[in-house]
Amino acid sequence: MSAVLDAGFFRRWMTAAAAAVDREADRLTDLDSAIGDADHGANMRRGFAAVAAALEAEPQPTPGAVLVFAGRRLISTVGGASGPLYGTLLRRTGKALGDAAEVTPEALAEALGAGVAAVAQLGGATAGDKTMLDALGPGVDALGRGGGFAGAARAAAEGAAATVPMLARKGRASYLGERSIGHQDPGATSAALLFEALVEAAA
Amino acid sequence: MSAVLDAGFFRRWMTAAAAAVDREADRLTDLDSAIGDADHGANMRRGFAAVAAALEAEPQPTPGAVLVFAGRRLISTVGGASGPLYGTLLRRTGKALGDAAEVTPEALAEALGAGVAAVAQLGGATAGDKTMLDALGPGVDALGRGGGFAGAARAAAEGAAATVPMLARKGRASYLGERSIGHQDPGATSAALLFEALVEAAA
Amino acid sequence: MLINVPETVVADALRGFAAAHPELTVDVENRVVVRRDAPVAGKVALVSGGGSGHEPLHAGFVGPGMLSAACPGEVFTSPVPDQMVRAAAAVDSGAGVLFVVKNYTGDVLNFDMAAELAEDEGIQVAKVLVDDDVAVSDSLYTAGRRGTGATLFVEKIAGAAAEEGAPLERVEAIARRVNAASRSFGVALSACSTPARGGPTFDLPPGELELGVGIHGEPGRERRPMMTAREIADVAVDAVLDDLDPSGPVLLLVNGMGGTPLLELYGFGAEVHRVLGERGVPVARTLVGNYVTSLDMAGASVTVCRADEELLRLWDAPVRTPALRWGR
Amino acid sequence: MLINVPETVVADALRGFAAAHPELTVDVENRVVVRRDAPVAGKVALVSGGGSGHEPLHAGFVGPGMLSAACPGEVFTSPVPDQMVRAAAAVDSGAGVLFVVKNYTGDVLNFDMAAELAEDEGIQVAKVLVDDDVAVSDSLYTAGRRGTGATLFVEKIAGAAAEEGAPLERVEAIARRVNAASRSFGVALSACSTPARGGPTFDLPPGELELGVGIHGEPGRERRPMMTAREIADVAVDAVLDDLDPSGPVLLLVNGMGGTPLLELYGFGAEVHRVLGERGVPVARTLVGNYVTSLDMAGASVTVCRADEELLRLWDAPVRTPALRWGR
Ligand SMILES: Nc1ncnc2c1ncn2[C@@H]1O[C@H](COP(=O)(O)OP(=O)(O)O)[C@@H](O)[C@H]1O
Ligand SMILES: Nc1ncnc2c1ncn2[C@@H]1O[C@H](COP(=O)(O)OP(=O)(O)O)[C@@H](O)[C@H]1O
Ligand SMILES: [Mg+2]
Ligand SMILES: [Mg+2]
Ligand SMILES: [Mg+2]
Ligand SMILES: [Mg+2]
Repeated sequence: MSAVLDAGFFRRWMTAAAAAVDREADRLTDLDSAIGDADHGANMRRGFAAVAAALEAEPQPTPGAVLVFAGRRLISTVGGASGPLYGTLLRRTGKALGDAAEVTPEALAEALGAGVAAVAQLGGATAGDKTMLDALGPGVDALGRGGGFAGAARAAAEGAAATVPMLARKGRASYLGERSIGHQDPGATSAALLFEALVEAAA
Repeated sequence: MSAVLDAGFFRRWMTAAAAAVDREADRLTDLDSAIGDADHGANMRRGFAAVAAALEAEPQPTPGAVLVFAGRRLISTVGGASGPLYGTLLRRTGKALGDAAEVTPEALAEALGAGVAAVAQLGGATAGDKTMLDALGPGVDALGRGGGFAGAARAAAEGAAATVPMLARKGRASYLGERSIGHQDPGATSAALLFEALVEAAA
Repeated sequence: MLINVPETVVADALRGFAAAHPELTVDVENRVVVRRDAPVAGKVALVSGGGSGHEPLHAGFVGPGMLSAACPGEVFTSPVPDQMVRAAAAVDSGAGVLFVVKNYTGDVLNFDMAAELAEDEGIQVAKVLVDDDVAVSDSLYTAGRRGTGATLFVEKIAGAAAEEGAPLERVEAIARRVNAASRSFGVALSACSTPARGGPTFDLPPGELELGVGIHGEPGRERRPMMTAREIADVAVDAVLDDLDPSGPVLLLVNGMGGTPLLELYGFGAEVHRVLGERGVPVARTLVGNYVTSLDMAGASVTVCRADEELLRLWDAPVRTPALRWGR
Repeated sequence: MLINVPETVVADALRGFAAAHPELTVDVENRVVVRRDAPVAGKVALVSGGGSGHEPLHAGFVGPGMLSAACPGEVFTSPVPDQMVRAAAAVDSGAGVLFVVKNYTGDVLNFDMAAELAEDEGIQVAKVLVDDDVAVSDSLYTAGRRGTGATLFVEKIAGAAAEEGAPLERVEAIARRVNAASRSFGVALSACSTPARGGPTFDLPPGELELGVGIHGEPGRERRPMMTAREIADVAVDAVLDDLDPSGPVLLLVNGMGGTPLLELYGFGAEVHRVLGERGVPVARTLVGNYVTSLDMAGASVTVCRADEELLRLWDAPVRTPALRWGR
């Protein structure tokens, strides 16, 4: 984790994310059918496939550029709640990275913090509302505390699992009231996959 | 079977028929759902219930009048193929009985023969087409041969059972072609119930 | 099922229909739906009817430019002659009445009886039998082809002719011409559930479909493993064209059986257009929707009508009914 | 399902929609459906959109007197901002554009982004959020009430105001007024099946129903043993009236979720009329049909809108769209 991260790393991250959400699409959709509208897997698959294809066609020069570009593609291809939210996460993280050719993991952690804050602001959710934030937050925090990508992935996965007993207060799951309890949030689950993809990209 | 049959007997016949088709309505509908449109039980129940109620309100004076009246009620309340066909069966049988106050079983057999012929003419079906005629025909024949009501009921039931291997050539079941084979015809099944009701009316 | 009890389904629906359509006269008790301005002086009247469960057919097609009256029977059961006679009496202006009858034994027998009775009352009656379903071979070994989607074409086009003031023989001739120029083929992806039965009318596992179904929840001619919309369109259109062989432009109805989402139906419509294009058949007009249904059955049917200029003009003529409405 | 592959369902449907509706401009590639005569000089434009699977909403409501353009997203997934910006640019005459947005997180976020982008391009944009579903409490603990059946009322009535030449602020104000005056409640008798999932979105055994469902195949607030149409109408109407308390006449939408036969829907409509009558609420206009659907879900929703004379006049104004058409 001492290595600096270049644009190639960030492209690998996005490719690994595309592979992960493709692999797990059915599980994400199953989770979304329990407390949502059964499209989260298809949404993530469509969005990250578009990101991976676009980056293949137009490889971006810097880490920041890769994420800003990826974020824009998500916004343009996903729709739903997750499109603008994940799109904003990547765009704002990318913007925070500036135009450096290489960034440190610490800089990424900080930039991701800005990205997550932007997601919270856009969606109006806070920790404990049973959303993607409940995996994004712990993941980024672990990274910021020097836990490395593996530690961040672990924390994000635990965060996702911790959404099971929560009562949803944002997104579609909130319509269910008490009936949202007992199910893991699909967006938190896909967020944890993004951290897993970071580990893969670094491997 | 030496006793003559009066209007009371014919009213009892219709009431027994109403009870029989009510009891067997689900079976008739099941048979009709295999090779038809799943309404024969409801049709027969609705029609004979109306007949029984109408005869209660306006008891007809003669055997012929009871059947003509019942046939008209069937035509006015059943619809579908079975309404005009059963309605015609009873009307023509009743007309053939004339305005006698009492009729013999032999006269009934002959009148029923005229009724069945009218059904065959109206529907254009013949024996072996997998229709109600395949129970009506054998039933009336048995009655005409002096088999009594019980013998007629037996012959009609056997006739209904014999429709199972037949290929339907009339009514909805004909749409199924070869797939109509292996199912008992609902109309033949209800026709057999009418002969059973004769036995009950005589008991 | 969203019902009270099976016995009152048709009466309940008529009450709801009456409340939703104050522009029509609905006799709930006697089960007759009539154009409010009937009888229209000098105009030939069109009366149709059939079992319920095919909505919006027929009551949804009552109004200026289409039917004068409709007689709904019990679910999947032809109405009784009394209804048809009452309807004919209510709409006849003296110019005569055309009965539009789908070719099912029950409908044919009941309308025949009604025609006799109406003629006894001095009403001039003509009849047209609709029998467009190519899945049934029209032979001595069947009750003849079923009447399905073409009913809409016949009622719309003959209705327009009547509205224009055509006399009875001419309205009847046009109705026959439309029927003769129309063919349909239907598929089911699920059975339907009738209120009386309370469950599916036959057992069709997911992953299989029935080819050549009618509109009464009966099984079709053949069961097959699930096919794509593209494959189904190929089969349906080819079955129709085999029997029709149109040279010029056609009217096209891509009809939902009730339970297939409009989203899927439009996608199926795209495939139907593709095949017709590949077969060199120009489509002059297209109607996509749930018009001749089979309760909640999933599936669709394709109806094609060879159209000449007169039929197209009558098709485009104004119509003002609950389910079909354009022009004016 | 009557589809090719789940991935192309929306594009296939748009191809079919384009073939069936030559009177509209359909950009299949970019997923925008536009009134053919847009931009109409001096007229405020209405743009709506949302996930697919609710047909005829929204594309079926494009045309004179209603929407200027619609943007269909993937099934149950809000469209993306690019579509809305493109639609706005296609229909803006300079008089501005009203975005009609159903209150779902995804729709709100995507339309918000689109509004910003469109304003960057010099288009004046106003937005109205539709949130009529009383099954969701509008509290800090939810994403707010869902937008369901009232969308039709808002699009029809605001569309009529725009057609009359009302300026943007006024069209927006009327849209808000209609939304504020509308409440809905829905029930599901079955789940729906999305193409991506290939099967029901949740498990609802026959003999049970879900009260308080939305239009995205999500479970409702409460599961109950099956109820009669009469009982369901009592619950739905009372839930709506509890929150609305209309004094005068109302517009009524008895909306099918897609899989409920029209026969049953009309019967349910009769019961809804009965309850409203019992509660002393006069019904000025009734619409019964599958308008705001949830694929093949069996079930229905009731939407009531308090109507004054202006709203009634705008409701009655001519409309010419694939799914809603009257007047002129
Ligand atoms: N307001 C919000 N803030 C943060 N995340 C949210 C919010 N609303 C929804 N989400 C996330 O989005 C996920 C659903 O995404 P998706 O199914 O793709 O979109 P949709 O809900 O529009 O169908 C939820 O599981 C949740 O994690
Ligand atoms: N042409 C015919 N001649 C004699 N009987 C017929 C004919 N067509 C149908 N049937 C009888 O009618 C029965 C079906 O009656 P029913 O289900 O009540 O009417 P429908 O077929 O109109 O739904 C068949 O089982 C058959 O016995
Ligand atoms: Mg979702
Ligand atoms: Mg039958
Ligand atoms: Mg029948
Ligand atoms: Mg969604």
